[in-house]
Amino acid sequence: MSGESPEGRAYVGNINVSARRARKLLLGDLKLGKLVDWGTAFSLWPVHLTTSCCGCEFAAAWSPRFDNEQHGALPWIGPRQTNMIIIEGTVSKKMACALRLVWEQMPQPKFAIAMGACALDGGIFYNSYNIVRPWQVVPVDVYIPGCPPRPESVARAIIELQRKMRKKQIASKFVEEGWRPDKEYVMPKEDLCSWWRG
Amino acid sequence: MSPIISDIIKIIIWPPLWQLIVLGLLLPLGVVVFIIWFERKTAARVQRRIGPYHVSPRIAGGLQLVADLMRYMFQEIIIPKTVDVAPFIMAPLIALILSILPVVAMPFTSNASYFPIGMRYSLIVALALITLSPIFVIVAGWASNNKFSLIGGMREAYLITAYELIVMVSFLSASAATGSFDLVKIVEAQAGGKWLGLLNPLALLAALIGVLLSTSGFPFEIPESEHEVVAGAYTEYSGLVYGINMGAAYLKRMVYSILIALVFLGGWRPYTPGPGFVSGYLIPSIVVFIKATILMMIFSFLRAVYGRYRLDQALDIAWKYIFPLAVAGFGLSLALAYLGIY
Amino acid sequence: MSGIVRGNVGFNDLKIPGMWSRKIGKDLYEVFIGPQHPGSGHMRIIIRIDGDIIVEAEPDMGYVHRTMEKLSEGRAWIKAIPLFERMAIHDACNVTLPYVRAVEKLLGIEAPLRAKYLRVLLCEINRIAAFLYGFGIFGVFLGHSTMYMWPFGDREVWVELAEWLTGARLTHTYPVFGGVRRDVPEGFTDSLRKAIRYMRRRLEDYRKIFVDNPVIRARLEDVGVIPRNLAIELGITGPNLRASGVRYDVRKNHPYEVYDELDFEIPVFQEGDAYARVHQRVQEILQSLRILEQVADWLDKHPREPVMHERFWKTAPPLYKKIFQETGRVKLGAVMAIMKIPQGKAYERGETARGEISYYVESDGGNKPYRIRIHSASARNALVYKYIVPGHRVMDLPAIYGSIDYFPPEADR
Amino acid sequence: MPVEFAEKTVPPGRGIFKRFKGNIEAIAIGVKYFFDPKRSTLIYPKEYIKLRENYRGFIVLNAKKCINCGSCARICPAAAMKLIRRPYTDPKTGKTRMKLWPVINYNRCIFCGYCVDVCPTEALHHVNYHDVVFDNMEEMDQTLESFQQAPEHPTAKEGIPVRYIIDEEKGLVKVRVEGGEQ
Amino acid sequence: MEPQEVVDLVRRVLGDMVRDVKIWKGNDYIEVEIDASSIREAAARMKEAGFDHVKDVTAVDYMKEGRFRIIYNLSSYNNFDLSYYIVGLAYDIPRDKPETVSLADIYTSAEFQEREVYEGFGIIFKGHPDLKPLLLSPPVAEQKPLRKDFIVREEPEIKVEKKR
Repeated sequence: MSGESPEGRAYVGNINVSARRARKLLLGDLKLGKLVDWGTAFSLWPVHLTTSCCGCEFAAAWSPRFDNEQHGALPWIGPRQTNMIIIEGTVSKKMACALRLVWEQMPQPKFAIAMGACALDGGIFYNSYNIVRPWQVVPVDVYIPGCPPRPESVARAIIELQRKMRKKQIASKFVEEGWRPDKEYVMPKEDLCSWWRG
Repeated sequence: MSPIISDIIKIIIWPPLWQLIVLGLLLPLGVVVFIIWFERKTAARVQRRIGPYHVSPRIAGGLQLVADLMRYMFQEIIIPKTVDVAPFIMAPLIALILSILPVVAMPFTSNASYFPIGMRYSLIVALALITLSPIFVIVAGWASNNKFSLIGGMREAYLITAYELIVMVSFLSASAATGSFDLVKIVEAQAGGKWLGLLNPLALLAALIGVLLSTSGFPFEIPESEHEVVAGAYTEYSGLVYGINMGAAYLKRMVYSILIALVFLGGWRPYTPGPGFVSGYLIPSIVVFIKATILMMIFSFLRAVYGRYRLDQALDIAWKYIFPLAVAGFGLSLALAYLGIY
Repeated sequence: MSGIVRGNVGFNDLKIPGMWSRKIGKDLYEVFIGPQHPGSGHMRIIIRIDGDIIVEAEPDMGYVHRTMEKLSEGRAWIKAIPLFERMAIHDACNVTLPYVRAVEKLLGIEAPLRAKYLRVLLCEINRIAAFLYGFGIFGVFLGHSTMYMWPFGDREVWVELAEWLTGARLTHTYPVFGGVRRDVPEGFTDSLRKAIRYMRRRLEDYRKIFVDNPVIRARLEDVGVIPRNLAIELGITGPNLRASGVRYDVRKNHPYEVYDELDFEIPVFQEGDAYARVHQRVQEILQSLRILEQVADWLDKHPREPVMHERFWKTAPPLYKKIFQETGRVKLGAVMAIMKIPQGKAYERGETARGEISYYVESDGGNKPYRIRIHSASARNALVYKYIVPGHRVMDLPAIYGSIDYFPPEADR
Repeated sequence: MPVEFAEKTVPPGRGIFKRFKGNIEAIAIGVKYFFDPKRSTLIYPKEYIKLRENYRGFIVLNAKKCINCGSCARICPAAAMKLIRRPYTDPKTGKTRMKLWPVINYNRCIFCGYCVDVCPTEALHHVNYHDVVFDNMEEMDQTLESFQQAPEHPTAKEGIPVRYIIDEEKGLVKVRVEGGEQ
Repeated sequence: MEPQEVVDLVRRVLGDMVRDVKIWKGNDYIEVEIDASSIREAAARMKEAGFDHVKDVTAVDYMKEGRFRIIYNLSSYNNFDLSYYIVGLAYDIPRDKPETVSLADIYTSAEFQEREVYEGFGIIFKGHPDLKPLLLSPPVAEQKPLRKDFIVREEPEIKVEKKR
C-alpha cells in the first residue's frame, strides 16, 4: 500500500511485493503453473462488449443450442472480472476508444479473439472511413473468419485458445514473468481517444 | 489407542474448534461451491442447455468452480488510483468474516457438551451479527469511487431499511411462540413435528422473502443488478477480492438458510441427539445442513424463473405486504403461545 | 392508463405521463451508460439523475456507424445488398428487400409471383426470428435469464429453416434484383408447418414464465408510456407505434410483394406502455405464423418455376436452367455486376421486425448509385430515449430500452 | 382484401389472485422444464453439425474448369476475391501464356456466395463447413494453390456428425448422421 | 387516393410556394420543389394538412451544379389514404454557403436526422436545439464525409502478388 520497497524487505501492507513473492512461491517453487493454465483455460469469461452485428451470433453461441458455457466461458458484465474479449465484428473509430479502455480495465492475464471478417480486415467495410482494424487496437490471439461466423466457430476459437494456453502455458507465463507488454499495440491511445469524454 | 492420537481427536472435536473451522468455514464453503455449481446447472437445465461440462465431463462439470477459483487466484488484482485503498481492500474481508461469524451463536445439537458458546440469547446474537455485513457492502461501494459502485451501495442502503425489520420480526416470532431466545430451546420446542414453519407459515414466508431481499436473491437482485449498475458495489473489484465478495454473498445466504432451518424447520429434528460425538454432534449438524442446502437450492432455483423488481417496487412490497405479513406471523406466534401449543 | 391525452395537440401541449419536472440544479449525477454496458448494447445513453429519477437522457449513437450510405455510392448496385444486410443481420431479408424493390422500380421490372412468395416466406421467418431475438434481449435486461435462453433457443428453429432455404444462417443475401437466389428445397414446407405448430405451443410457455409473470408485469406496466400523439410526433415506428394505438403497418398501408393477397390482420394496442409492446410482439408473431401457413400452402400447390425475372433469366445458358431445376439454386448473370440503372429517384419502404425502413435511391444512370439514404426503424425509435426516458427511475431504463427493441447497428447504419 | 387492424387490449393482471396465479404458473413451468428440459444442446467438439449440401461455407476453386473470366472478382462485394497473374500452359497446344486467376482472402470474405453463383462454369463451389479458426492473418490470405483445396476441418476428426431436424414437440432434435472420420 | 389527387392537395396547401412537382416511378413518391426561403411556412402548412411526421431528412450533393438539395420526406400516420404516399419537400441551397433553417421545432421527428445531415454534409441548420454530430466522432465529422468531394477508394480487382 505504501510505495515501492526493495525486494526482500516486504513489510506488512506492501501488496506488490507480497504478490510478487507469492507468485514466486506458487509458480516457481510449487510448480502450480499447469494448474493455473488449466484453471484459466476453462474459465475464459468474455467481457460483454458488443462492438457490432456479430453480437447476434455471439449471443446465439450462448443460446441453448450451442451453449458455450459448457467450455466454462460465461459472458460477464464488467471488464474487471473477466479475462477475455471477443471482438464481435466491425470496430468503428468511436468504438475503438471504448475497446481500448475496456481492454485496459481488464486484469491480466487477458486474451482477445477477433470474430468476423470486419474484425480481421474490414470485411465488406474494408474501405470505410470510420472503422479501424481491431488488431491495431488490442493484441489478438485467435481469428475467426466468416460474416458472421457460425456459433460453432466461436466454440472452436475458445477450444483453440484453451489448447494454445495449455500447450504453450501462456497463462502461467504471463503470471510468472509479468504481463503482456504494452508495445504490442499498433495504435497509441492518443490517436484513439483524443475526443473521448466520459 | 495411544494417548497422543486420542488427544488430537479430542482437539479436533473440541466443540468451539469444530464449530468454527469445520462447520463454520469448511462445510459452508463446500456447500457454497456445490450451490454455485447447482445454480448454474439448474439454470442451464430450466433453460434447456447443459451448463458447465467440458472441464470435467465425468462429473458434469463439477470442477468448474475450481477452475474459476484458480483463475481468480492468479488474476491481477487491480487497485485503481482513485480508490480509497484501505477500505477498498478491507471491506470485502470484513464482510466475509462477518458473514460467517453468526455461526458461533448457532448450536447444531441439543447436547450441551457440544455447544460452541453456550448462551441464552443466541438467536439475538446471530441476528445481530448477520445484519452487520451489509454495512461493508456500502463501504465497498463508497470506497470504489465509481458511479455505479456508489449507486449499488446506496441501493443496498435503501434495502437494509426494508429487510432488516422483516427479518427481525419474523425470526423473533419464534421467540414469541416458544418463549425463549435460545436457539436450542426453540428447536427443542419444535420436537414431535411441531415445526414452526408448518404451524406458522406466515412467519416462514416473511422470513424467506426477507432473506431473499437481504441476500439479493431473485427476484430482489437489485444492488448488483447488472443492467443498470454493472456489478453494483463490486464493479471495481477484480481477481481474488471479487471472488471473496461473491463468496461472502453466498456465505451470508448459507448462514441465513441455517438459521431458517433451525428456527422454522425443526433444526436437527426429527433426529434426537444422543451422547457421544457421532450421534450427539455429527448427525444433527448434517441434518441441519441438509435442510439449509435444500433451502439454498430453492433460492437458486428462483433465479431461473424470475426477473428482478424495481428498487421502489421492492421497497413497496417489503413495507406494504411483507412487513404486515411478518407482523401477522408474530401475532400468530403469540396466538400459538397463548393456546399452549409450545 | 387514463393519463393518455388524445386529440390533435402539439408536442409541447402534451402532458406526458410519468414526466417529472423539476428545475435542473447543480446536484445532478451524471451517469454514462455504455458503450461497454450490458444495459445498453453498443450505444451510450448519458443520463443525469436526481436521486433515483432520470432528469435528462441523451442517446449517444454511432458506435457502430459503418458509413453504409457513403460506401454504397462507390460500389456496383448489387454489391449494396450484402452491405445493407449488415444493418440487421438477424432480420436480413426484411432489411434488404425495400432496397431491391427500389432498384426494381427504377428498372421497371417486378419479380415473378413465386419469387414474391419466397421473399414473403423469408421475410416472415426473419421477422419471427427477430422478434424472438428482441424478446431474448428484453428478458436479460430485466434479469430474467430464462427468457433470454428460451427465445434464443427457439429462434434457432427459424434460423435453421432460413439456413436450409438460403444456405446461410443470418446473412442470407436472398432477394436480388428480379427475383431470389434459391427455390425451396424438398420437404421444406413440412418442416415449416411443424415449426409453426411448435412456435404456437411455445408462446404459451412464454406467457407463463414471462408475459404473465407478476414480476415482469410490475416492471413493465405503466412504464415508458408513449401516448398516441407523441408517438406520431416523434415518428416512431413498428410494434412500438402500433402498441400506442396508431394503425400503421407498411404491409397494409403500402402493400408490397404479395401481402395484399394474404389474409392477416395487424394487432393494435391502445395502452402504449412497455407491457403493451410485449403483447404487441406476441400478437405479431401469431400473425406471422398465420402468413407462413398460407405461404406454405401456396408453395405446395404450385410447381417449381423460374424465380428470376424474364429479363435476366431469358438469356441464361442451359447449364443455369439445369442447375435451377436440380438444386433450386439460381445462377446470377455476369451482367449483375456491371448493370446500369436508369436515371431517376425511387422511394421504397418495408416493414421490418422493428418497424419501417425506408430507402431513398437516386440514380444518375450509372453503374453505381448516386445517393442512397437509409432511415431504419431503430434510428426512428432512438428519439424515445430523449423524450420518454426522463421522469422514469434508473431501473426503468433497461425496461424501456428492451421494450423498444432497439438494435444499434440498424440505427447507426 | 380489406385492410384489417385488430384493436386489442392487454389482459388485466392486477389483484391478489391474478398475481398469485401468475407466480404459481411461472414456478410450475420452471419446475416442468427442470424435470423435462427437452434440450438439444450440441456438445461441440464431440459432436458437430453436418451442414446441408447447399450451405455457403468455405470456397474452393476447381482450376480445371476456370475460364479466367474474372466475373467472381468483379462481383465480390468485399473485394476479397482478387485476380492474380500466373503463367498457364495449355495442355492441348502447349503454349504458355499469362492468365488471370482468382484467389480469395478469408480476412475479407463475407460468404455471400455471389462468386459461386456468378461463375459461368461452376468452377467455384462451397464446402459445407465453417468452423475453422486461424492463429494469424497471413494463413487466411489464400494462394492459388491453397485456394484449390478447402481449409482443414478439425472437428471432423474429433467428433461425430449430427443434424438437427424440426420437431413439433421439442423444436430442434439432434439426430446422428453418416460421415465423419471416426 | 390517386397520386394526382395528392398533387392537387399539395398544390392547394402550398399555393404558389410550389416551384415544381414530380411523380416518380412507382407512383408513390411525389417530389415537391419549393423555395428555400419558404420552407418553414411550407412545412407548417403541410403538417396541418395531415403530413404529421418526417419519414426522413436527407441531402443530396450535386457537386457539378454547385448546390445541395435538402429533402424532407413527409408522410402520414393518421390518414390512411395519405400514408400510401411520400411527399418529398425539396429545396436547393448553394454549395458554398451551406446554411438553412431547422424544422426540428415543427417536426420533432426531424431532430436527429438534421444532425445527421449536419455531420455528413456540413449543412448548418439554424435554430436547431442541439446541433452537433450524431453518429460520427468529432474528428471524422469535420471531414464532411457524405459530400461528393470526399472520396472513398475502391480496391482494384487485380492483385499485385507479393514476392513470397
